[in-house]
Amino acid sequence: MSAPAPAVPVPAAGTGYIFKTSGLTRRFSGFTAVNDVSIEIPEGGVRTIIGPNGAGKTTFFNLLSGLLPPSEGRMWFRDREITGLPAYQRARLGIARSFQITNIFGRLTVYENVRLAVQAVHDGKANFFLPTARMGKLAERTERVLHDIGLWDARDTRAENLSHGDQRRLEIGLVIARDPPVLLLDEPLAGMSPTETHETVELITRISPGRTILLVEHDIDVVMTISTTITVFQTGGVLAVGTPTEIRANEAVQRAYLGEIA
Amino acid sequence: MTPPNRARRLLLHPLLWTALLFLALPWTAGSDPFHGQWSGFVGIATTMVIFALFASGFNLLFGHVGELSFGHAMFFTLGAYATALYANGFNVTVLGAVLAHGKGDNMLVALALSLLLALLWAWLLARIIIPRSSGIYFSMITLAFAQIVFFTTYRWSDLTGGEDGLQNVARPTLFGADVLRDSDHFYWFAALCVFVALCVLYWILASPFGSVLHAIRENKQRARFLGYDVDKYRVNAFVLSAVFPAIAGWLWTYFQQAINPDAGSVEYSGNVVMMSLLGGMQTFMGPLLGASVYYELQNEVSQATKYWEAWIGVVFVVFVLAGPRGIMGIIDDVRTNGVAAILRNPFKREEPVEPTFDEALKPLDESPAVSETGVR
Amino acid sequence: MLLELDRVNAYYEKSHVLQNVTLSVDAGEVVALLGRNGSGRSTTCKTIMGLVVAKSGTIRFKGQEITNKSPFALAQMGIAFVPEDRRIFPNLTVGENLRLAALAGRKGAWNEKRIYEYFAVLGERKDKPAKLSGGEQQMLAIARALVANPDIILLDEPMEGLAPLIARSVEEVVRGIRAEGNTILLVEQNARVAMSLSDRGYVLSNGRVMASGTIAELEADEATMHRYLAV
Amino acid sequence: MRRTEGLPSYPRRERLPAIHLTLAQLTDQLVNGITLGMLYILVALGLNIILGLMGVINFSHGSFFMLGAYLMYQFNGLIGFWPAILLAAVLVGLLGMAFESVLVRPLYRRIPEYTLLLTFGTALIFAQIVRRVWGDDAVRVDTPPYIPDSINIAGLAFPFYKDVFLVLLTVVILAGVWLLLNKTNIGIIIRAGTRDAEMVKILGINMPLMFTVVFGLGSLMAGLAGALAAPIYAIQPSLASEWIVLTFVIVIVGGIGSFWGAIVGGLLIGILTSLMALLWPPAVEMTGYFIMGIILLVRPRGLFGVEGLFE
Repeated sequence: MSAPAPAVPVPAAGTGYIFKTSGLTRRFSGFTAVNDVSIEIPEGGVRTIIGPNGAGKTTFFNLLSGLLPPSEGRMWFRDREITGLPAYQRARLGIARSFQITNIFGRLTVYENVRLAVQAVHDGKANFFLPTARMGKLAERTERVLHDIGLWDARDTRAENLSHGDQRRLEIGLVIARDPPVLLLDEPLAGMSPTETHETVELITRISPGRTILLVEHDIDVVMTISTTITVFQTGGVLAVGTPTEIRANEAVQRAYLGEIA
Repeated sequence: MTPPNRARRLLLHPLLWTALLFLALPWTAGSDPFHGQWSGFVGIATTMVIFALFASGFNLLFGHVGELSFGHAMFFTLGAYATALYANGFNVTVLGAVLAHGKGDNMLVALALSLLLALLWAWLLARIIIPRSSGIYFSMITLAFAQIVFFTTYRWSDLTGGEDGLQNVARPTLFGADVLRDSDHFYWFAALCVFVALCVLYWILASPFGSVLHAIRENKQRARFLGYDVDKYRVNAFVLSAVFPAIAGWLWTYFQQAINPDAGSVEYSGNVVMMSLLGGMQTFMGPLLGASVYYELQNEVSQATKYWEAWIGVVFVVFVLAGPRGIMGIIDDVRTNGVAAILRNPFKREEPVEPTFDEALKPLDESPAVSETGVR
Repeated sequence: MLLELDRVNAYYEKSHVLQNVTLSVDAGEVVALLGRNGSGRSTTCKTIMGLVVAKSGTIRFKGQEITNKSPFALAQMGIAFVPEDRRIFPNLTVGENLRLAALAGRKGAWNEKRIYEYFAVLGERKDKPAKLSGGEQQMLAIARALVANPDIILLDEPMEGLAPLIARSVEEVVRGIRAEGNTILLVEQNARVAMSLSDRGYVLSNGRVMASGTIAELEADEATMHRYLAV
Repeated sequence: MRRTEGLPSYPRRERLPAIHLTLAQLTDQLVNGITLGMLYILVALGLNIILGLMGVINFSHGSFFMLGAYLMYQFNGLIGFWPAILLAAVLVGLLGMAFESVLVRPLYRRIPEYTLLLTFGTALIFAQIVRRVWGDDAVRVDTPPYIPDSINIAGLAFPFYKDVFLVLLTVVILAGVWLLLNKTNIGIIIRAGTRDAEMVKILGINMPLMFTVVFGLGSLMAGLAGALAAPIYAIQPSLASEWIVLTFVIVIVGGIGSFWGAIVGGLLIGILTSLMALLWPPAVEMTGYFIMGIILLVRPRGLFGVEGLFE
C-alpha cells in the first residue's frame, strides 16, 4: 500500500555546517518574526538559541523543520537545499524536532509512541503490513530508546497519563528514536520541577555525542552549562554568537535582557 | 509477555468475541434454530452481520484515522449495483456504444467487480478530497460526493432501473449447489464472509500501517514530524475503508436479491455513523455491536410505532451527549471503575480528547499550527 | 487593595506553571512582573483574566472574589487585558476594534475621540481595516483597553518583538497613561524599562515569586536581580 | 433522500434538443434559477454565519427550513398569510436558540464532528415529529387571492409571487443582513468573533449569549426561507434532507464563513441547476455536486474562502 519512500539520501557530513540560512525571513501580518537571518550552524555540539520573548526563536525552528514556509530566503541542511521540502521529508533526512508544548500521541501507550517513531525509519518497506509484534528489530530499538529515556517501566501507560516531566521526556524519546544527526529541541525543560530538569539535562548530555543539538531554552543556568555555543536572537535577527563565557561578557546581550541596570 | 497474560489476551481477543457474536446472533430474539424455530429473525441477523462489515469499514476511517465520512454508503451502493448488474446482465448505450452483458452466476467475479468499482471511485475521490480537506469540511464533502453516486443510480434508469432498482437477483451457487437460497444457510455464508473480511481488517489495524493511522488520529502534526507522509496514509486509509462497504454491498444484493437507490442514500451513510458511535468508535468491536444493537432496536421499536426513527435519533443524541465512547466505552468504564462508581456518577465519563490543534475549520491541512499572531 | 492574588496555583496540562503566587496591586499603582521567559508572568495575567484555571488559591478584585470567573464578566467589572500577541481583529477597521472594546466598557475619561487625539496614528486609520504594523497593533491594543475605562490594565509584554525605536514609542505611551493615574500590572522583559515605569515589582522564576518590593529595594538587591533576570 | 418529488420544482419538461431552446424558455429557467438561488442563499447564509462564528456545522439546519414551511402552513389558516410567515420564522428562531443552549452548548469543548453527529440525530427526530403531526403526504399553501398570479415584463409572463416578489424580498432581507453585519454593534461582535472569539470575550462581551443569539438568527433565516417557500414547493418531510445537503454544497462552493460566498454560491447553483433542466434533465440534481467538485479542484477553500471571514 505504501509506495517506496522517495529516495532522499541523507547528505554526508563534511561541509562543516549542519544548517545554513541565507536571508531567511518570515513575516506574519504586521510583524516580522524572523528578519533576514543568514547564519551557518556548525556541525556537532549543543547549539543553543536564546533571546527575549518574541525574538523569533521558535519561528526560526519552525522554518528549519518545515512547519512554516519562509516568506523569503533559503536554507540548507549540510549541502542539500531544503527550502521547499515538506516537513515529513525533512524528518526523513534526519532533522528531528520536539515542540514547545507537549506534542505526543496522547491516547497511545508510551511503548506505541516510541515504536511509531522507530518504525518511521521503515516507512515504505514491503513488510509494512506484517503484525507489529513480529518486527524484531523495531522492538529492540524501541526498548533501547525506552531505557534511554528512563520510561521502560511506564511503557504500558497511556502517554496522556504520564506526569508532565515524563511526557517531555517521551517527547525527547520520539525525537531520538530514529537516531537522527540533528535534534531541534524547543524548550525541553519548560514547566519541569528541579529534579525533572536535572534528569532531562543529563539525558540531553547523554544523547549529544555524535549529533548536533539545536536548543531553544530559557533556563539560563542550564544553557550556560551545556551549550557549545550560544546564538542570541533579538527582534527577529541575530544579536550575538559566542561561547557561554563570551555571551555572559557581551554587553549588548545583557542590555537586551536586563536593560542598563546590570 | 508472560503466559497468563497471553491467555488473557487470547480470551479478550476481539476476533474471538466477533465469532461468538456471530454464532449467537441467530439464537437471540426467540429463535431456536436447533429445533427449526426460525422466527424470521435470521433475516435481521443477516442484516446485522452485513452492516457490521459496512460499519467497520466506515469506522476504519472515523474511529482509527479520525476522519468522519458522511458518504460511505456510496461504496456500499457501488458494490451492490456492480453485483446486481453482473448477476442480472445489462444492455445499455454509453456514448453511442452498446454495452451488453448476459447474466453471470460466479459470485467471485461479482465480488471482483464490486471491489474494482468501489476502489476506482474511492481512489479518485481520495486524490481530490484528502489533500484539500479534513474535519467537518471533509464530512460535508464526502456527503456531497455520495449524492453524485446516489443520483446516478437514481437517474440512470436504462442501466440501474431507476427508482425501482434491479429486482430478482439470483442467489449464487456454492460449488454448483443451490444451497444459499435458504435464509439460514445464507446467514452462515454471510457471517463467514464477514468474519473473514473482519480478520483482514483486524490484521490491517494491528499492523504497523494501522498504528500509523492511530498516530495520525491522535496528532497529525507529530506524525508528520516523525517522517510520515500523512496524506499518503490518509489516501490509503480512505481507499481501504471503501473495500469493506463494497463487500458488504456485494452480500447485500445477494441477500436482498434486489437493490434500489436507497442503498446509497444519506440515511444509509448516516446509519453506519450511528452504529459506530453507538458501539464505540475507537474499538474494533464497536461497529459490530453497534450494528447489532441498531437493528435490534429498530426491530423492537418499529413494532410499537411507525416513527421508530425518532427513538433511534433520541438514543443516538443521548449517546453523543453522555456516552461518546459508546457501548464499548461503558463496558470499559465498568471494567476499570466498577458498576458502583458508574452508578454513583453516571455522567462523569472520559471525554473524547480535543484536537491538539484547531484543525476544525481548516480546509487545507497545511495550515500552520502556530496562529499568525501567536508567535513566540 | 484593588487586586490581590493569594497562593494561586495553575497548570498547563500537567505542568505546574504557577506555584503559590501571592501578589497585590493597589489602585493608582504600576506594578511590574519581572522574570525571564517562561517564569510564569504571562500566565499570571491569564489566570487573573480567567483564561487559565486557578486550581487553588483565591483572586480578589475590589474586595470581591473573582477566581475563575468568565473573562467577559471580569472585563465588565473593570479589568482590561492586553495580551502579548495583541490579538487585533484585522478584519475590522481600527474604529470598529475600538467600538467593540467600548461596548462592554464604562463611560469615563477615555472615549473614541480622545483615543484618536492621543494616538494620532490610529486616528488617521480609523476607517481602514486594522492591518497594522507591530507598533501600531500595540497602540491599538492599548487603546482598546483604555477605551473601556477599566480600573486596572493587565499589560503583557507591550514591547515584545518591536524594533527598538518603536518599542521606545510604546514605552512613552505606557508612561503617558501611567501619568494619568491608571493602574497597571505590567509584564515586561526588559528590566530597566519595566522598573522605570513601575512603583513596585515582583520577581518570578519557575512559577514562584522569588522577590518583591519597591523599585528602589529591588534595584538595591543586585544579587537577586542578576540571579533571576540577567544572562 | 428517498423520493425526489419534493425537490425544488425543477420543471420537468420533455427533453429538448438544445437547438430548440427558445429565448422564452431560457429566460424562464434563468428566473426560476434566481428564485431557487435566493432561497438557497437564505438557508446557506444562516448556516454559514453559525459555522463562521462558532465552528459548528448544523445538520438540523434543513429541518429548520422544513419546520418553517410546515409552521407557515399551520398558521396560514389561523392568522393569515403574512403573519403566518413572520410567526413561523420567529418560532423557528426561538427553537434554534433553545436548541443551541440545551443541546449544542455542552459540545463546544469537543471536536466539531460531535455537533455534526448530534444534529444528524436531531434531524431524524424532527423528521419523525413532522410526519407524526402533519402526516406523510405533501401539504400545500396557496398565496392569498389578492396576489396576482403573474406579471408581464417585456412581453413575458412571470409568476408574481415566486419570480418577482420573492426575489425582491430576498434582496431586501440580504441587504438587511449585510447592514446588520457591517453597520451594527452585533455585526462587529460577529465579525470579530469569527476571527477570535476568545478575544471578544476578553473585551467584555458575553459570548455564550452571543452564540445563542446568532444560532437563533441563523435558524430564523432558515425558518423564514421555509415559510417563504411554502407556497411554491410541496411541503413534505423529505424537504429537510434534500435541502441540507445542497446547503452544505453551497457553503463549500462559496467558502466557509463568507457572506458573499453564500450569495454567489447560492445563485450559481440555483441558476445552473435550472439551466441543466433544459440541457440535460437527468443530471439536474447532480449539478450542484459537479460544481462543487470543480470548485474543490480549483479553489479548495471555496470561491470566497480566504482566511479572513466575512470580509
